[in-house]
Amino acid sequence: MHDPLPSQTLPPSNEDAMAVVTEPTSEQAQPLAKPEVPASRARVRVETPASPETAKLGMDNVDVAYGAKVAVRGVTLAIAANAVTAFIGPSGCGKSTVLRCFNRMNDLIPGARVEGQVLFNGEDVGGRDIQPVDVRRRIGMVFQKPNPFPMSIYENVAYGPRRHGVKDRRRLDEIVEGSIKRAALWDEVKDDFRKKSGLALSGGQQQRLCIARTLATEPEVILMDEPCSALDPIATLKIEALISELREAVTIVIVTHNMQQASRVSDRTAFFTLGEDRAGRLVEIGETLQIFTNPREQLTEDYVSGRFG
Amino acid sequence: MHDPLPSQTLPPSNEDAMAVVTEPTSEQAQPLAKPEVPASRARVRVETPASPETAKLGMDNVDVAYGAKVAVRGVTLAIAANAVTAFIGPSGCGKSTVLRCFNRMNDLIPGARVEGQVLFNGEDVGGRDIQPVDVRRRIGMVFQKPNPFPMSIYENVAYGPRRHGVKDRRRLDEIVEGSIKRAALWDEVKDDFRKKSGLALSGGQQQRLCIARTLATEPEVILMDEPCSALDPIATLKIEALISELREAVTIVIVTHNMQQASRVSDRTAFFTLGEDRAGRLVEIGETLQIFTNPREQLTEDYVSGRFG
Amino acid sequence: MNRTLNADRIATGVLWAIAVFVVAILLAIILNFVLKSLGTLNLSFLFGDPSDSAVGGIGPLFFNSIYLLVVTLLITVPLGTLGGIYMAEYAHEGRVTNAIRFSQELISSVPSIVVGLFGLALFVRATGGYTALAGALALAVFNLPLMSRLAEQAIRAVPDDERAASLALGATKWQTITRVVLPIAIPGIVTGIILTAGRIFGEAAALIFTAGSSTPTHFDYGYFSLTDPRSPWSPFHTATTMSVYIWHINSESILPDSIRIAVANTASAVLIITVLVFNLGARGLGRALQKRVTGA
Amino acid sequence: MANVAIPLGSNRLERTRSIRERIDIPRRVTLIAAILVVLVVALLLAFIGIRGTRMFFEGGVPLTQIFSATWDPGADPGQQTFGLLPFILGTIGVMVVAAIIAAPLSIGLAIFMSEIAPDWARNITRPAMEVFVGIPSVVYGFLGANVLVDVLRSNFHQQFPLGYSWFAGSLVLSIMILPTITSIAYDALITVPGELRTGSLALGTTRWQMIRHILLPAARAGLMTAVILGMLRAAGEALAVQMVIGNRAIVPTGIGQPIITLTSGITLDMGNTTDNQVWNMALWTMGLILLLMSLTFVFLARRIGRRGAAI
Amino acid sequence: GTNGASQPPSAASVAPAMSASADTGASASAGAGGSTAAVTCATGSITAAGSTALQPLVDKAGKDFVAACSGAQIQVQGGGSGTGLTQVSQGAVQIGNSDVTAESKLASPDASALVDHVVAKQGWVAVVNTGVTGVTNLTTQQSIDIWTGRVTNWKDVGGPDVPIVLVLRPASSGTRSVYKKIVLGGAAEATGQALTEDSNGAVVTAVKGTPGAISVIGFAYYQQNLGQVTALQLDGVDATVDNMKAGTYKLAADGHMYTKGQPDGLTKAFLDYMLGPTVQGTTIPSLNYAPVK
Ligand SMILES: Nc1ncnc2c1ncn2[C@@H]1O[C@H](COP(=O)(O)OP(=O)(O)OP(=O)(O)O)[C@@H](O)[C@H]1O
Ligand SMILES: Nc1ncnc2c1ncn2[C@@H]1O[C@H](COP(=O)(O)OP(=O)(O)OP(=O)(O)O)[C@@H](O)[C@H]1O
Ligand SMILES: [Mg+2]
Ligand SMILES: [Mg+2]
Repeated sequence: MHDPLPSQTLPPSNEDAMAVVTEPTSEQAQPLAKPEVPASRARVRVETPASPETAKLGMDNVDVAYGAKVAVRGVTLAIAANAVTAFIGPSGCGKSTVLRCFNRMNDLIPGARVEGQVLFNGEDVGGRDIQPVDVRRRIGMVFQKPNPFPMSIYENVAYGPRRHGVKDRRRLDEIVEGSIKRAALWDEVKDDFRKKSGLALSGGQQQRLCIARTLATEPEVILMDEPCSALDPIATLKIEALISELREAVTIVIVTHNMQQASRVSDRTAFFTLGEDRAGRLVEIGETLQIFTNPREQLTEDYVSGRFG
Repeated sequence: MHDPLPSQTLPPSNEDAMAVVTEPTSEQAQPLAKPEVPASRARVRVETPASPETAKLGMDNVDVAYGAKVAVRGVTLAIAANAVTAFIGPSGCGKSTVLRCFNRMNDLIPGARVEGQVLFNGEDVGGRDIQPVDVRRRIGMVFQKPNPFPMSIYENVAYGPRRHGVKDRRRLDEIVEGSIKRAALWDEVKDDFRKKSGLALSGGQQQRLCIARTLATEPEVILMDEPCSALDPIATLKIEALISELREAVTIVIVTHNMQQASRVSDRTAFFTLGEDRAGRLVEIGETLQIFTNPREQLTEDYVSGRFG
Repeated sequence: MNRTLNADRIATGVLWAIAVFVVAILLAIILNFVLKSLGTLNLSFLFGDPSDSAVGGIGPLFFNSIYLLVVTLLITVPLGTLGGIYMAEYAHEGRVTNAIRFSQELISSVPSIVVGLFGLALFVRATGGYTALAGALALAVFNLPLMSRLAEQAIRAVPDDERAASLALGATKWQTITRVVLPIAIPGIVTGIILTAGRIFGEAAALIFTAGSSTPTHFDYGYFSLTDPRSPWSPFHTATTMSVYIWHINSESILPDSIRIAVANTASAVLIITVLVFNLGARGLGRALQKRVTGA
Repeated sequence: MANVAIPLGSNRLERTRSIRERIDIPRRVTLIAAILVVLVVALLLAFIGIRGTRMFFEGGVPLTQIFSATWDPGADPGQQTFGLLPFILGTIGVMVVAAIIAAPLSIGLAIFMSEIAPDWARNITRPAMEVFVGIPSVVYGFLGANVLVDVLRSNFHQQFPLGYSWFAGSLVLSIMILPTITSIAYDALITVPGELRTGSLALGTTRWQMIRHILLPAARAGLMTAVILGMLRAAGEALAVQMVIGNRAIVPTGIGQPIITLTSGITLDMGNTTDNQVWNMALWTMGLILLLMSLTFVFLARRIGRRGAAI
Repeated sequence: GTNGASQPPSAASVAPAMSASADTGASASAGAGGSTAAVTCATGSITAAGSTALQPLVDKAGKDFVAACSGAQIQVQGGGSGTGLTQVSQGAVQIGNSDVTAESKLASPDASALVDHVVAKQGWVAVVNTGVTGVTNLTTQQSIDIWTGRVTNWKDVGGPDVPIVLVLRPASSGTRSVYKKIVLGGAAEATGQALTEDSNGAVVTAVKGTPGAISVIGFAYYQQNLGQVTALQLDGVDATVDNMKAGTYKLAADGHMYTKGQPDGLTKAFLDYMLGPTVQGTTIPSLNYAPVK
């Protein structure tokens, strides 16, 4: 079996950088303003977490199996806080599977087994006493296919807060309006978001509604599984801009098939592939620029240069 | 509504090329040998069909709607014979829809309506009295998800010929063996292809089995809808090599999300996108090299340079 | 936070409780009969002839139940499957389809006694008396819609890319249905058939007026004839089934009370066990066929 | 074997030739098989329609009389009254109470099977439902008459002085329709797209919150259909109920008292009357009313079902 | 007894013919179910349907007959007197069994087309729940009071202080109409307080289980449920076959087997057998019916 550790990228050059960028938001404020200039974005330095324990999210030698089938093997990685990390790799290499580990969505798949440590703020989310419900509230998720609830836009966004006990009407209104605004959906729905059904929106709007819905529960992390792959170019650009905005406040992990998208929106990139044993594995993770310009592994090179996938 | 004709690329430089390459097979023999060298492949000159009527496949101002939703609008294009044409474009822009028009697979989708002329060897395949069965026998299709029948490999391949009345055992054996060989699957299954179930193969093998199955009916055209998107790197390369081989004998249209793949395997490329009316449209079609190096349209430029999608 | 978690725990608990409760009821019913019939349930009861003075057996009635089941299925399986094919492969939403669906739902809600009288007026006259055939026809009235529903579901369950693959090879729709879709659907259909057998087995009201409600004497299985009502193999022989027999002896038989109850309980146990066996058998068979079809 | 490209325009596409190809025979054959059910129903409707109206035409009973509360068909010709109200109300009463008992259990069970049960539990509950369906109503009837009635009478003598009662009938029925409602409700639940479930859970809601606020609303139509079709099955059940409700032809007022239903009305007298007696015609009228009830319910179910699909 | 009056002329004329055949029947004989019986055989297949009260008798006789005559097939169905009469007059079955005369159920043209064969006398007995102690006899008047709901507690007829629960047969049933005619003199039962049960079996179950319950069942069924329920005298007369034969026990009626027109072939042979010595002499008493000769 392939040993995961070498794929963990911890360049010494970055160690000191950690000190420098203690308040990432301030330094990264203005580049976010114009995300449509990919070059500048990808070049921003983010702290490279020293280890899974100290990172916002981390994995230590994680295997995931669905029944007999091992989907991913020996994944060890660290996700930087307040940064966008992209997962890339050919279909079936386990990107979604890894993503689902962080908020324990794999619990919902019968026969799915996760081994090894999955860490959130250094805590093992798989821990006996940990409430998945709590993990999921603090680690939100956006799916490939927009999945608004069959209710009004307002109810969609208010759903999370309500379930978490927010009753006060005014408070709810604030949350809903705020979230819709943060999701850059306000202008398009402000007139009728109380009546209009979430299903009546276009695909791109639905996806932003789903993001708004997630934001309403004020998560620290948002996991996105190919959030744009069902959207048209314009909608895609809107979401990408949105992602860069949110980056200030939340940690984002995004799975994408589109390498240009990865290079545009992400600070760091993790590349997965299918091993000979037909199980997914992490090849390497590092600064997006480095992954796309001088990756450590030949496989990465081949993939980002589109030799396969 | 957007007028499709400007997007139809007919560079005068190519008119005469038609004469040059009457017997493409001979000229393209050796480059096919090593398809992993994309550059050489894409540069091969193929006849640019003068018009949909004279092309192997053609469309004249075709609209497709699913119920109320118009999926693609005003598509006019011509597909060159004995060449590989790639369809690229963001998800949902109608690539598969257009593809399904050629072999009338859209007939199977309730509420799907095709307007305008879809031409095969200059004949309108949509004609009242045309038998879809015959169209489909002569225009094969390979799907995104490998879908072998739950029968032995042999039966999978023999299925088509049997349905078309081939009874003689020896003849069938010939066809099956020949097709499996052409699909570059022979060495892997020759020992047990009579007993082994098609489902017992790996994803890549299954996909090649599906290609073999299609070849067994000796189609003039093979339509492939993202044939590699569910496969691992190695399997992908195998299929790509296979495609280039087949190119000698059959006309191939391949839908792909992977632009590098398009540039590697195709002679010509068609770029689709979603119009403002949320219906798919053809932006332009031309020599792959030209599409990727100096496209006519800004949109194409943006897309191939990965600005969106 | 904790409130919602507790609510979740409680709800989950309640739902589990419901499930356990319902299954417990079933077990209680089954056990009730099995225990009550421990003394009498044996082979001689299963295959012996009924007696009007002792416990005797239910051989002919068991035979009749099976016989009626087979005849009914002979009628409904082909028709039902064809109907299912139409509904799954050809039907578009429209008046005809609606009418068919409507009829299917309506029939399954028509009181069986009414169907019995319907049969008495039509089938009994047509088949010349209280006959197995008349009974089977009455049962078919119920079973046919059920059958085509099952076939339809099994056929719909076949993934579309199997169809697409076949059609894309230039196979005709009918070829696709017969060569690809049906083989894959068959495990589902077979399972369904056997599961409906339970209902056929249990039906009484519709049979009292069609297949007859008399306690038959000894059956001479050696005598084979398809026309002579005296042959147990003939569709024209009077075929009182187990469930009708249970009804009969409980209401009008002059067996001594103790014997009557013993027979009724044991016959009921036999019925329920048969249904159970059918069920488990159906699942096993379904799985086996599935294996053979997918070959993997 | 390698087929070199065909020159353009050569070997043209096949055209439809014979009529055989144009009239799609398999389609027609299967259609006929499917239509058969409609024919049977039509026949049934005609049969019962004719028999069920003879009471008014041949029997000369005024239509309004069926809404009278007195059922006295045995009296000497002239004084007979054929009030069907006790039967109609009895049927409705028994079936509604049965639904009230069965619906929560069934829907709970359906939720359990679709959302909560681990595989092993599902592998028990689903066959269990089918066995339930397979148990003959006669068997339920005798259990009811020999066990349930006694239990009610001896343990709840105040409420059920005789045991034979409306409630006993409903209880027996509720067990009989439990599998029906459960399986339809289960189908309704599993057709709710999984994205909605994950969508809710990913927001950190508990499973029960998801079920209550997403699943049930989304499946509402299907669940209502399930209950209605369950009631339908209840309305049509004959033997089992007849054995435990006491068959007292009065307008029901309390679930503790014996009442009568359309089906038991039919089973009691059908065998002992001859089809030229107005009495017998009245029984067929009961059958017709039952059928009309079924019709309306099926209509209702389909209505709701369609509206549900629209959501 | 009561039958002479209600005999249709057609039936009267048949009677001698039957007795004659019954005598000649002695010629062919065969062993049947242990008891050796004289049987005139005929081949074919007939169905007798109808009265559930007669069914046990006809069923038994039918089986013995078939056992003796290999070529014969006799199906005996229940379904109720009404069904029997309807079926026979429609020609759907060869014999229609009935507890009551055809005239009481069929329109005159249909009825007169049928030929009545009175094959046995059947008796009914009032039974009560075993908890009703101290009551052994009911006079006709007491019966009327109870059935019409004028008396609603056993203590009023010398029993324990237990409310009376009437368990009726369906109004259309032979049992109930016979009882109504013979005992109640046509008075209407208090259906509003009663339970109604479909069959002898169900009635026994109900009476057995319900304190204070009273109902009426056929002799045969009572004999099979001795101890389950308590039988009552009627006007001081025990409910026995002998008393019924003697005519002192009045709650009895003829068992009719109707044919459409004069019987022939197997039908005739079987009816002859029914009226022959074996059935009248052995089978009928053994099943607690009374012979008609
Ligand atoms: N619910 C599941 N049950 C069983 N196997 C699964 C399930 N989900 C994923 N798998 C398997 O696990 C492996 C990884 O799947 P996963 O979806 O994580 O890959 P991916 O990289 O997200 O693919 P894609 O890019 O197509 O989304 C695949 O082989 C897949 O077949
Ligand atoms: N069977 C169908 N019924 C209804 N709408 C459909 C159907 N198939 C496709 N569409 C719609 O038609 C449009 C084009 O779909 P199509 O699958 O052709 O795009 P595509 O380019 O193939 O997308 P992808 O790259 O994801 O395969 C989309 O908006 C899609 O929603
Ligand atoms: Mg994924
Ligand atoms: Mg597609």
